[in-house]
Amino acid sequence: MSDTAIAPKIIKKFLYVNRKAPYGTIYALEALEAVLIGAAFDQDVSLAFLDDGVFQLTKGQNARAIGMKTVSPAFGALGDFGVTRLYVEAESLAERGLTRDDLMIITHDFENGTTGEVPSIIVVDRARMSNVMAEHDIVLTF
Amino acid sequence: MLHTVNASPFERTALTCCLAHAVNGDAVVLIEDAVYAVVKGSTASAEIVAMTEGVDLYVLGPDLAARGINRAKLIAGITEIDYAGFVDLVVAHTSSQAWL
Amino acid sequence: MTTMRPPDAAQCYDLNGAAIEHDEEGYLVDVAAWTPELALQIATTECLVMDDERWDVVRALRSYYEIYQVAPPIRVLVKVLAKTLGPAKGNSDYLYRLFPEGPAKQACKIAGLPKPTGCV
Amino acid sequence: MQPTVPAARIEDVDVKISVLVHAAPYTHQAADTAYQFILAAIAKGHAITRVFFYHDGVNIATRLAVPPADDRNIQKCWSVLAAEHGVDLVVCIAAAQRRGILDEGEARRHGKGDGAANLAPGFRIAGLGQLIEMGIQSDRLVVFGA
Amino acid sequence: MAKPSDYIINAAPSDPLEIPALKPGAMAGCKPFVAKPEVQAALGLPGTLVENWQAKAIEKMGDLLNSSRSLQVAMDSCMKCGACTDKCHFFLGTGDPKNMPVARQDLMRSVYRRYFTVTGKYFPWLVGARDLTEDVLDEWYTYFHQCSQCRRCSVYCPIGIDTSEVSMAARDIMASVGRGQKYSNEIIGKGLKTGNNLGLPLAAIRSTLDSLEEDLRADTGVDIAMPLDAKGSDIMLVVPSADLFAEPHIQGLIGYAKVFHQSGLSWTLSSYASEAANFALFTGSHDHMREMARRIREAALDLGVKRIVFGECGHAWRVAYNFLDTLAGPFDFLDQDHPIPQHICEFTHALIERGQLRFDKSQNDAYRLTYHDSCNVARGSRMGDKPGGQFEIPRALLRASCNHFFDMAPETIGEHTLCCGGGGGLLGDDLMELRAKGAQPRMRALKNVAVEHGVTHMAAICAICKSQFGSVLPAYGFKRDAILSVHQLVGNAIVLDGSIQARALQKAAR
Amino acid sequence: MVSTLYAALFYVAASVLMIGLAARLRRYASIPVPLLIPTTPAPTTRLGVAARLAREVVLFESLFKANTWTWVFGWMFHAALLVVAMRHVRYVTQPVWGWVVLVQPYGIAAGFALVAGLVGLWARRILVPRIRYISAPSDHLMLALLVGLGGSGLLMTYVAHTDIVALKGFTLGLLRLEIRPLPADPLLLLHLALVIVLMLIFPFSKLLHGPGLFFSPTRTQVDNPRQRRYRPQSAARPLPLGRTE
Repeated sequence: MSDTAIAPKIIKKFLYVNRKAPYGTIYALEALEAVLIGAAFDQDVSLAFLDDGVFQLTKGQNARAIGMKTVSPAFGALGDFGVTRLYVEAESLAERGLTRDDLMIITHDFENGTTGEVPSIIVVDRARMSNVMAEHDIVLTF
Repeated sequence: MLHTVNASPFERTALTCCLAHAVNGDAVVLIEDAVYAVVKGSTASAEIVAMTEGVDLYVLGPDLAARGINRAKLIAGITEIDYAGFVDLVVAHTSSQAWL
Repeated sequence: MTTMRPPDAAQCYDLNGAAIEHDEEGYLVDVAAWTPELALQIATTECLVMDDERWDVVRALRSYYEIYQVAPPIRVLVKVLAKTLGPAKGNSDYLYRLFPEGPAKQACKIAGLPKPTGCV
Repeated sequence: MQPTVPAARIEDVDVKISVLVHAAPYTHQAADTAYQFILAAIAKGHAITRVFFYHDGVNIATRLAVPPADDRNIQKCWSVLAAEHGVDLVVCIAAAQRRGILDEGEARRHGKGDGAANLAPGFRIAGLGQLIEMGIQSDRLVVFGA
Repeated sequence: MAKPSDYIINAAPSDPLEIPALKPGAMAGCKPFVAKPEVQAALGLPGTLVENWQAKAIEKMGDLLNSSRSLQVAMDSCMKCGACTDKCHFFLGTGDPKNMPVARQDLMRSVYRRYFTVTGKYFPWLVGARDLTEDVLDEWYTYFHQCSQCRRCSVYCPIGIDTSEVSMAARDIMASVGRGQKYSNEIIGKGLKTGNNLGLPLAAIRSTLDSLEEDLRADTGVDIAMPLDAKGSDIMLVVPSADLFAEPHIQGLIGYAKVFHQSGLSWTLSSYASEAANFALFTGSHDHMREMARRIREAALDLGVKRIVFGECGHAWRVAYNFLDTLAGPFDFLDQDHPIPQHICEFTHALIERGQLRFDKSQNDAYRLTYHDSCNVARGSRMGDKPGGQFEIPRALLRASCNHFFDMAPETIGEHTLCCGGGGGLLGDDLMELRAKGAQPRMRALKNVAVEHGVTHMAAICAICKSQFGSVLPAYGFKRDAILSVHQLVGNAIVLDGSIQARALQKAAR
Repeated sequence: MVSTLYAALFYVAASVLMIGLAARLRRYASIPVPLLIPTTPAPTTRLGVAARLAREVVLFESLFKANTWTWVFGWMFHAALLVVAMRHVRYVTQPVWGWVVLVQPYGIAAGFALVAGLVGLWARRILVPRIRYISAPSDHLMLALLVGLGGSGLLMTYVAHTDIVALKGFTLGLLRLEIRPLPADPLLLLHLALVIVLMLIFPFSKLLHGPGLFFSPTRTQVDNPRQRRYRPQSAARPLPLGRTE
């Protein structure tokens, strides 16, 4: 992409906040597109999932019957792009009757891909989520 | 951090979620349909009254005027701002987050 | 455009609840209905912000209209502005910068004057 | 209206601000709020690094909209903003393609025929990289959406 | 309202006459505002679509077929040879096949066949005959208002069918059943009421003229009068009201005044007949056309002038040259030793021929010029004694007053000239898309001479051309003020006796 | 039987052609031209207009300006048609006039040129999208009719000869209001039937473009309004002179 040629010196912390469920609206899909591009810029990229956004990560999604593309498998590839932190809010899961086990297993290679895989999903409580948000330079909401 | 909320609290949970995540020193600006939240005596206003100490709450005056919300109806402790004030708030906080 | 609204359906600006009729292109039907608040509203539809410089032009247009019951030729407007505001503001490029779609038409619309029609 | 300006905690006087717009014009107020916000920011002497249009926000960039005469013409307002203040208006290429917003190059590339291009003046179509870039280059990023 | 630049996408140098691919329906949505009841009423026309409008329209069509030979011949004689198909600038600019002249005529011809021919009555499918339905009326309204009546197609038709005659008839029919066009009808109404299209009252005209006199005195050091309603003058000048209002038109008026001043003849404008343009030519109403012409006759009688001279206005000149005598003659009270009426270009040209005007061409050295032949002058009138004088004389004026003159490609000038895209009553902002696209061939031709000869400006002698180009030039990468009046250039270069310029030249010579 | 039928048809067709055409021309002549509308630059004298019309009729001047290919095919067809028509004069003159004899060899070549011109025009009508767009079924049928005429004529010349002596007897008979036997060759009958159709539709179809040219004001008017007053019938209505306000 030609417009990626920018001054690479600055590295900012980008947080992509996902608060919407997949399929019903396009936000989840187009947010993911933006995440992948952001990662390609060598920026420090994290994702946050709260409220209905946690539904984006549930297991067993299959959108074939509604004629759409299933979004969730793409999260599995995030590790390859260096996106290794997917913060999920515990309260949001609980409110929706979900547990950590309902979520997909998403991992990334441990340093240089030598010794096995590390889970990417980090379940945090609400207070910690507030801190995560405050820690980032850019908060992009979709 | 500056939070913006733009949806009516009676339609969406954005305001509730936002307030749940706002911490001491944060500011929240209510814009567009979110300004309905600041009318005295509504169920939504209770939430606002109960919100974290140390969070400043602002409401966009032009959006109030457009919706015919009289200043007298505003719950106490809310600051009314115009677009210029909104800009100042954005500048005053190192980051902002929109609760859509 | 023409089919959407029958020609007899009035189109109006809403000024604090009062309906002020305008034509298909947004020009006031009744010149007397103009107020500065209305000018602000018309300027909004034109995507223009009414700063002092634009107000100067609108005022000049209205005072010419009050005398002659017609919009002034650009050349005359320019001359009036040059006399009152100085030569920097008395040229048509300046007017086109303020009113990109043509000072005669766009400024007249905001000033509440009828649209100059003909080969202009 | 006598708006109260918030307590001054403002360190910077001219800050670089960028704006992300997500929502469709007319359907949602976001495009209007963003526009008013930017006008106010410019009036205060801040620089607008870029405005990025994403999701349904790309629909703001069509030149084919013909709103009634007594309504604001949102597309035109943005075009004027670009012309008068040199604001960089970028429409996301992926989102635009989905929603049928094309510039001349895109129209030709996809064989949509002459005259199919509908990107309004002042806008340009570019990749999502421009969103990231504006995040990096600006001091503040504000999101307006639905 | 949209700007022309909203519509222009391709402005690269290219063949002005390049034939586009057919884009059926491309311009189907582009139609002008419909005249409101009060506008219609002022012209004695029904305000809204009348009951049994079909029958009324067909009846009106029958009347026109019985009173206009050109229409009857046009309806019968087209053999669909296709010669005209690539000649309309609106087709070249839009690709909409209904903008091919023959297809435009066919909108009416199909109805004519249905109601007025045996074949169409019994075998409509065979000859493409159609009932006059509301949809057909809508199509008429759309596409007969996408014809600028420039007559370019009539040059190439082997039978000499003139689409402008058909579109005038169609507009006349539509207006008569209550579907009038706002722009033209509003202007005609204003012209009939106030004497000019802009509705300028006497005081406003006088004040503008005063202001111009003041400027002229400052610029030249000479007192140049701008007389209005001066009885007993030698000449009555009739100008398009745009010459009293718009840029660059008003610059042309200044030029006329300088020429008259130097000629030594007395002249005047009339506040009663303060309009040369006759928009009734566009709507096809001979009654309205006659009424506007009558004002000119009355004014000339009233002011007791000996001659009538017309300012720079294309269709005004067509009406004046061809129709004035038929509509409002005889002009036996005027001086018969001069052409009746006379064009300002002819007047200036005659003075040049007699050596009565002195020019300092260097005054126009900032311009590298080309000339746009306006369609109604080129194909609907004449200047001078010989056919083609309408091409020679304006160019002679430009060559006399400018050092740098270059013509555009020969297939785009003279009798082949391309319409500016705003003629025929289409100059309203509601048709901006059409205007911007219709200007494309001319703009391409201009771009080519700009590249080849460094042309910077284009001169014209038509008020519509000047306004239209002022609007659309920026969309093609030119400056808004790249369009000039011919008499603006004449006026710039003319050296008036006793003027500051004359004294400076004298000093330089010594 | 066939002879009687064809003779009857010829009389009917000839009447329709003559009466129809005369009515049409009379109508054209009677419709006023309210204003002067020559397409300029135009001749300033009647003689000049005659020359302009002559150039249009003989050379198709305007069409030449418009489109080379249409002009080539159109002119070829019309010129050939003229020669072919001249050749056919031998069927109605006895003894055959001298110039008609001279024209005979050219007539045959013209027959080919005629069909070639028609095929060219038809090809354009089918292949050029602009012209395809403006074509109605009748436009194709008209070409089919003419190609049929030319083709059947050529076939009679080269493939299936007919008894031209008998044919001439028939045509001369028609002129004298006598019915003489017509050779019953299918090709000849077809050829004649097409001629009859052509005569019948001429006054009601676009074939009127021929006479139309002579009534087309843009080509027939003189550009002299400042030298001669133009007062058409329709302008006879008195002018509402005198100020109304």
